[in-house]
Amino acid sequence: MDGFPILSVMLLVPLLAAMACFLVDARTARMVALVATLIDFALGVVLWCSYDIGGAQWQFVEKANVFSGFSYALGIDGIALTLIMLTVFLMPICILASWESVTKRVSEYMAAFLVMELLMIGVFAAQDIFLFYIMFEAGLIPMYLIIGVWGGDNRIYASYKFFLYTLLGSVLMLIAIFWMIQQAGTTDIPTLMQYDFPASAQTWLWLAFFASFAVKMPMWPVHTWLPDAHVQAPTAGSVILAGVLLKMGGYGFIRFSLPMFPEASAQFAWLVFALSMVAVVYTSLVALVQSDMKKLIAYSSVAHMAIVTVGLFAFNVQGLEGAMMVMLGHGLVSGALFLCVGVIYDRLHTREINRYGGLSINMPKYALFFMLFTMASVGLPGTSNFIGEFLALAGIYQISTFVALVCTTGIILGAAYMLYLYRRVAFGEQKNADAAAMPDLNAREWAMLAPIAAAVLWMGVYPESFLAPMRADIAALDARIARAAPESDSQLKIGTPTGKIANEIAHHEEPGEEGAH
Amino acid sequence: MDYNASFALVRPELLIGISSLVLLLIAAWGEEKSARLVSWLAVAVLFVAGILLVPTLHDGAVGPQTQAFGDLFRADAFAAFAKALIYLAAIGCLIVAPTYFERLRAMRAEYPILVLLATLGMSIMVSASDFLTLYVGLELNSLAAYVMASILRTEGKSAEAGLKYFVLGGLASGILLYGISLLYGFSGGTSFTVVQAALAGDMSTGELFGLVFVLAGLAFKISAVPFHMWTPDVYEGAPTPVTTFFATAPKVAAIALTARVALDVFGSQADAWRQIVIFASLASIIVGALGAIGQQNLKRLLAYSSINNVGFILLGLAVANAAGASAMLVYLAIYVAMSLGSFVALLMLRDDAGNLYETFADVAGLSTTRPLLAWALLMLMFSLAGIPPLLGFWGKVVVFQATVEAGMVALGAIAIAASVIGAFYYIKFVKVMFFDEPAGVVTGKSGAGHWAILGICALLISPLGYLLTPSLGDLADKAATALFPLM
Amino acid sequence: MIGIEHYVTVSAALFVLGVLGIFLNRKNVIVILMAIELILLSVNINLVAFSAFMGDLIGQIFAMMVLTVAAAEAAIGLAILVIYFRSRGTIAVDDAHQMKG
Amino acid sequence: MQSILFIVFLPLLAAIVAGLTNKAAPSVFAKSITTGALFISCALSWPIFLGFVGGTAEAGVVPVLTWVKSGTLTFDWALRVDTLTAVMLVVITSVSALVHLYSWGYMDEDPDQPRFFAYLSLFTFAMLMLVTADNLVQMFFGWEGVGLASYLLIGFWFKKPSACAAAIKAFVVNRVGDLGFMLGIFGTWMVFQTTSIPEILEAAPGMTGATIGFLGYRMHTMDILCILLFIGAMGKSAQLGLHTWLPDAMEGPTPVSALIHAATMVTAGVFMVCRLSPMFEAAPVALGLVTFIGAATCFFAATIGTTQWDIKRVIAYSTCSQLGYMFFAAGVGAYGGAMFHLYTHAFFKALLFLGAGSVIHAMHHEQDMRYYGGLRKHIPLTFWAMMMGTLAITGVGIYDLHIGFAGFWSKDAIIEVAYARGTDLGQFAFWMGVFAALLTSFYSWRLMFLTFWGKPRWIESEHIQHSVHKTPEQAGEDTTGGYHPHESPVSMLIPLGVLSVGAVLAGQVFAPTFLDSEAFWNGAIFYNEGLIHAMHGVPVLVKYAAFIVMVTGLLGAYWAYIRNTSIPGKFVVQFRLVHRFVYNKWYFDELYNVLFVKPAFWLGRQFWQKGDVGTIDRFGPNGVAWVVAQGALVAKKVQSGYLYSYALIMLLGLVAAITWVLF
Amino acid sequence: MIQAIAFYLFAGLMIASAVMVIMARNPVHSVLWLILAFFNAAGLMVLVGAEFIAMLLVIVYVGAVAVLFLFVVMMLDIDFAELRAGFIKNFPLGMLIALILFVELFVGIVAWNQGHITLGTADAAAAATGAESNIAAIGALLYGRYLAIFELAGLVLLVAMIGAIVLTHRKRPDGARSHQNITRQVMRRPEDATVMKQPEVGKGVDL
Repeated sequence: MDGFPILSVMLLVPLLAAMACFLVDARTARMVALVATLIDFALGVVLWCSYDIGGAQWQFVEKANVFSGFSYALGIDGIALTLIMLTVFLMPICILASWESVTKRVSEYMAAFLVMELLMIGVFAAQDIFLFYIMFEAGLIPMYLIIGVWGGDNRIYASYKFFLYTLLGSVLMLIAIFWMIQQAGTTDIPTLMQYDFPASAQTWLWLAFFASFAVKMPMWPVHTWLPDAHVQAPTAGSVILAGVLLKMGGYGFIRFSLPMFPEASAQFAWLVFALSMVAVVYTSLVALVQSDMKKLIAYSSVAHMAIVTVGLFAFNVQGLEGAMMVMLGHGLVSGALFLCVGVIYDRLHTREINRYGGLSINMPKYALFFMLFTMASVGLPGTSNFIGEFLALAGIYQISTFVALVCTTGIILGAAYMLYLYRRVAFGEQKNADAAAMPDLNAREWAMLAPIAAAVLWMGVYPESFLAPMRADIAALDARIARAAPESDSQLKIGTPTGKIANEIAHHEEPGEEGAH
Repeated sequence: MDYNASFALVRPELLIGISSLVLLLIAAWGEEKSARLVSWLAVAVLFVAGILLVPTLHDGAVGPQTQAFGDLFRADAFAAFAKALIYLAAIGCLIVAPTYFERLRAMRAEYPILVLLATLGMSIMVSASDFLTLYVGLELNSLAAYVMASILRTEGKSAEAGLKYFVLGGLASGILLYGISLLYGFSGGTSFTVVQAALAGDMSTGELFGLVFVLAGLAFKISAVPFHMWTPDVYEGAPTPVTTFFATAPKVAAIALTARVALDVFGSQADAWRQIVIFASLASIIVGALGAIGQQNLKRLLAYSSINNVGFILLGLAVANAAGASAMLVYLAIYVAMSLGSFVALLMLRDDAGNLYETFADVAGLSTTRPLLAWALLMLMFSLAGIPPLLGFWGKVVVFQATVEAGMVALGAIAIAASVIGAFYYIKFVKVMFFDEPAGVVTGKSGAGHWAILGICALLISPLGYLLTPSLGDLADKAATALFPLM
Repeated sequence: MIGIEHYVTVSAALFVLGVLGIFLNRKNVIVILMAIELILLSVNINLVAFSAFMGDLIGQIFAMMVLTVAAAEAAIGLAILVIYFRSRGTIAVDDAHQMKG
Repeated sequence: MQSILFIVFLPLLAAIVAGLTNKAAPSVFAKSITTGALFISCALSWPIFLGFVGGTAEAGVVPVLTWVKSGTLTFDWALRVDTLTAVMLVVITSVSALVHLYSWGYMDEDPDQPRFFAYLSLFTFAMLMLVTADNLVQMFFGWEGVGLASYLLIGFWFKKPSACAAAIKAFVVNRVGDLGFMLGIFGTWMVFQTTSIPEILEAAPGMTGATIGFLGYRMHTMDILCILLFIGAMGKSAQLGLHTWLPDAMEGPTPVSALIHAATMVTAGVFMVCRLSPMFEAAPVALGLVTFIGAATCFFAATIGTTQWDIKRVIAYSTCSQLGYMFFAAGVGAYGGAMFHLYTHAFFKALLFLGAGSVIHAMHHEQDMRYYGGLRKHIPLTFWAMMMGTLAITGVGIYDLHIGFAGFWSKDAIIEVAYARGTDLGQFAFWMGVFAALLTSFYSWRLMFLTFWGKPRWIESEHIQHSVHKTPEQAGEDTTGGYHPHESPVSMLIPLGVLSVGAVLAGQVFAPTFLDSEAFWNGAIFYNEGLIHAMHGVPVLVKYAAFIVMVTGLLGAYWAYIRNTSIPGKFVVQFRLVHRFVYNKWYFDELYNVLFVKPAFWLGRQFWQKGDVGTIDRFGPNGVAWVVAQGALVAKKVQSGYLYSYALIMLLGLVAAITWVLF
Repeated sequence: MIQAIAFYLFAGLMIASAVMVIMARNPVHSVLWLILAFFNAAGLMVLVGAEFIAMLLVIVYVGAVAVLFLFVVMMLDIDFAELRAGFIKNFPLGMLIALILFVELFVGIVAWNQGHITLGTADAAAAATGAESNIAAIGALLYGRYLAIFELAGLVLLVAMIGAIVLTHRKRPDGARSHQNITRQVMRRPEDATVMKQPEVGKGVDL
């Protein structure tokens, strides 16, 4: 692979395909999009296979000074690799999901998605902070169109909210970026990651970045764009939104906030914790009372992403790796859940939970997949989300037992709202004749859901495949931020062992000794 | 005084001036029939004039050898950069004009000549190094502009636009002149060099007032808040090709002139005017954004948009250093491409009979009826909003970068947050074109000239435009250096 | 003795009057044009006075240019006024608000 | 040792095959493949167990696959086999195999049999993963896996709203326990830097003096860790507070109740405490809590059991109560006793459930004992099986002769050891245990008498009415309504028979091994030599206490339900408040409903409507939008179109600028 | 002394005229007041020795501009009485701001240094030499150093010309006056132009 600009090619393929889509009719556009995303996926697999675990931190580096003030610099580490894999994996599925449900302006739709893919890969692969920002922001345009043109009834409000909310979040980051470039004298992300900004400046730099990433994540209380956007977006849009776009926020934290401003990160860890704790409880409860499937899953995303943030700011390896795993797992699972919603939405054209019921009877295969993804979302061991949540919570437990306790309640509430959803959709009597007449999954839908199911289980049973590439990078990050790590509230103090067992039967023991400990 | 050397320095202006006289003769001879011919000849003249600028621009000409006619005129790289933009914008406006006026049976051969003379005025403005030159150039431009605004004399709106432009323009030039008179009196001359030297030390209140009056007069020209009030009305009322012209070339000229006056003449007293410029900048950003939100008329919307953009450009001015000036110029160049493209696109909103449409209701669902046009407009709108990867973003980047590098972080943060308000109406434009049901009125075809200009503008502001950023930045840097010869 | 101060004061007063004429007048555009002429006159007085008291001639050259431009401006202003009157049938300032908002 | 791989993974394989083919193949395919797999597992398990009984087997670990390596937090897939595992292996595989077989008959008419069998096998796999876990996280995997299977099986008849509700309740309440378990794992790992159970147990005694912060309080490290872990056990084993899901879980098919909610899954908590016994021994406070909760549950569940009419619910509360025995046995240090009771309980409780299932099967899915009566003659084989079970659970046996049914051996040992522990809590547990034994005897016999003795009261049952198409009026004197209960098919009777043998003999055969043999346990659990000695040395009256109360209970039941059937009614009238309190299960469900469920929904709605919509959106995006819109209106107004106002504003700007620079 | 009197006379009259320009009810009066203001301004200029500019002012303004104003005022034929209404509406605010402006200008420029203005040092190259007359000095400067500006001023006037013509010049509709078809006039016959009708009594003519 030496010298072959694989990352550029991965960017180029969707770009060319997007252009091609404009020139061809709807049927061909679908095929073009599918083929292009599959090619990108294949390239992604090649990328993954040729990624040298334990090798250089930044691999597949490309750099060209074709712009003023910044450069076209690409390169990935293990963290970016896994997220790129998530992207290229989900993209063909998104195209498939839109195969029949999108009938108007197909060419433009496919082009928008392909551009989206380009930008998402670009975000993760960018090694220049401007390039990153450009890719990061540019995603607003296709997503705005996807929601606005192909969205639901209230799409205008949702698309505006999405656009302006996230834009407002990220412009402040831009100002911070300027300052950093001026201070450090470079736009090179790896260099910036090693640069020690003065602690006083870190505070506001961190806040500026936080504004952007918190909205993107989204963290409570700047999460309200997400339910609207999700509900109104077409299925594939929701998948990409939940699957990849939200991860950009987490990626931002792990790539920028933590390594570049470790002190500020520690300083504001309480803020992140507080917001995350609120988010876990609050949004889970809100999810519980939703009657719109997509909204429910959207709120659940907020709760899950809160686990990511606590993991990230746990300042230890478990937290970081857990956060990454939650991001990957959530990307798959929430995407899959949106696909599940899409499957029945395509048939009945409603997201109203009460219109369904008893789908296990007429759609057993669907019910099986739905159950799998529900359980994965709940964080059942053996599925992808468990690994992440477990590690992230284990990480945060080391810092704060209280935060860990509150965030772990998420597993209870998560079970409650997800199972409640599942019960109302798949269980119970068949209330509506039209819902009862819906056919089970067809081959296309199988092809969408089965790969995700496989990936979810793979990630749950053998997460080593995903942990291994990022291990060194996480370790490096951990080493960098260790100096600022907040103090644990556990503070284990080893005393002298008593040498006794609890139920020792001593001859001279007084009754009632039990209570004296 | 070496006239030969001076003439060599003002070759573009000479060319334009003489050509305009010649073309006037042709127009007088050929009457209306010659209108198209005169238009194309004017385009050719401007093109050649633009080519004449290349050496200056390329060499980054600066210093005494750029001074012509004593010290009345300075043909340095900064002026050349602005002139290049002005000529290009004027060319664009000339190309789209005939179709527009012919439909109204109002095409006159004098129009291109007025454009030429206005361009000449702007040329002189940006090259001025004496307040006298400045004033005459400015008036040459303004007088031509007043006429152009009201050239559709039978239409009430056009006449009203001309009237408002004229009266407020007159007031503004009065203010400017009063300021110049004060500066003259208190510094002992009208030459920039003299005034600059006089201002270098302590400043008397007379000079201070002169400075404020001059800046206020110029603020009118660049339509910075609170001297912007004429802009929406004039933009709406003036014939669209004229509006296109107003939104591009004079804006460049006025901004370049303002930059020269503020940075060169008043450069040593930056602290005195910086606060005012900052206020004008933020106010322009906010008022431009707020004003645009309620608009139904697209020309009016773009007028507010130009006010908004001027706010960002003024940020670069507020920085008051070479980087800021360079950022202004880069922004200006990108702004010209965006603005030209947008107005040309508006000119393409026509039905089969050739009637033009210019409200939101008319462009509803444009993406289904005229997809290519709609996509071009989409790019332009997102670019104006400063969303990457379109080039409009880069303009904002350089400006904000300059702001932050100068330590004005809070200003940058406020301005950039305010820019989000502006995004609202740009995406509304996109929303109307893409999300709404087609209104179906825009059905007509457009000429190759329109497509060519729109295409070039769209290409420039597309991500491919980033490939130009090194050379654009380089040129802008050279130009900016001309304002700061000491650095 | 009459010094430059006096001239400047008179000029300032004239300037203010001109400005006042522009926005105090709501009904008649012609008077607005005349108010602009007043402003230019005040500038001219300033220029000439400065020129004379400083002993150089630039101010007077400048004043000439101002005069020239003022004449040109008056011509164009009145031309615009005429076509405005033709299309509207009035020169009332209040009526010139077809475009607003 | 490698056979453990087959034991564990065969059920999984069978579950996957059966589940994926589902209705594509005849249901007999799924049934055969799962049942076959389970019998093979069972057959492979017994040799292992007997090997440990005979002392020939060695504990060992079979590694399977890397799982997670994250810094110092690493855990792999590995199967650990030692005595404790072996005990659980035979319990699980045997009961599971029998339940599979039983389900052939019981579920014969159900259209979704492949799914059912797949779930059963999946459950078995998860349970096996739990008991073979070498580290806490794998245990948690099994823990959650059985939870999933339990959820699926409770909700098997998903059309019934009550079944769905029960399924969710089971899962969510278990999750509450899991919260504690997870935090316990985190804490354990943080303290010991490993999740490997053997390593933890080895290091545990060294931590007895250590303290740690938790939620801002400073506590003994081992206490807090064990309490957290025990919360997990409470959830899974339906201990007081987290027990509410278990009775509702009876919505599942009866074989499921037998397998999951009697014999295996619910005992996971006990298993866990025993597995981690060295850790708990280092945590006196936690053990005190275990004892207390166990004893309280034991008593509390038994009281409720005496008042319920649903045959399965009676047995369910009985299970709950018996689990209480196991816990307080563990709490006072008699882990062997706890495990022994678990072992015997598996047999007789599965037997009771399967017997109840047989009754229900015979009575056309009627579960209310008030509509039973006189079934002795109609389904004699079932009657005898139930009788064996009842004799076992009530602990019939004679101490001096060293003879008795299974329950006699294990339960009496627990009661004795609680007394022998000699602490206040031990005393409390002892009295609770004795009293619960009385109630156990009473409700067990009540069940027997109501079901098998007396006159048929079948016609009152709606199920029967449906079957015979008669109303009670039409039936007149004939209280059977002309309904003829039929004995269950052979596939159901065989498990009953096998389990009956177990119920009768398990105690007799294995008591010495489980209770007294340190060699047998071989370090798999904490063996408290002194305690066993003390147990054998308790006063005679203590030894007979259980027997006496057993007889008392029997007599009481006989008196109230055979001799003078009006007594229960009178009792209810007399002690209306007490009865209502007990009959309504101490109002736990209502309490939780008021405390948690309703507030959760209320809060959710509040957060959504008042929080997200009413506050965040209103003052956030929409508020900003409103402000901007107002600003736009102002801007529009200012742009009045009038020349003079424009000029005025320009002048204002000028004056403002001048003023600014002047001052 | 006489100089002071003259100054105050001219200045006072000029200010008063200016006030009347903007206050006069009739625009014709305004124009006349404007002319008076210009005359007085010219007087002021003469006082400081700028006689050429003063003459120019009179010639250009009074001779051309003011007359142009008068011409337009007359031509437009407007009912001026009606146009005066509403004058007073903005008066207080306008006056206040104007007053502030004046006070600031006065204070800032004139009164800042105890009423003494320090002028800049004159540009030596443009300094008036005592030997020449004012006109000669201006001429030398205008055709020498400021030649380019002078030429430009020509262009400004050209623009004004073009502008005025473009805006106001109207082509007469065909046949209004210039297109006289003599042949047609000559060929016209009475038969084509007149119709004989003989209406019955009591009935109208059907045209």
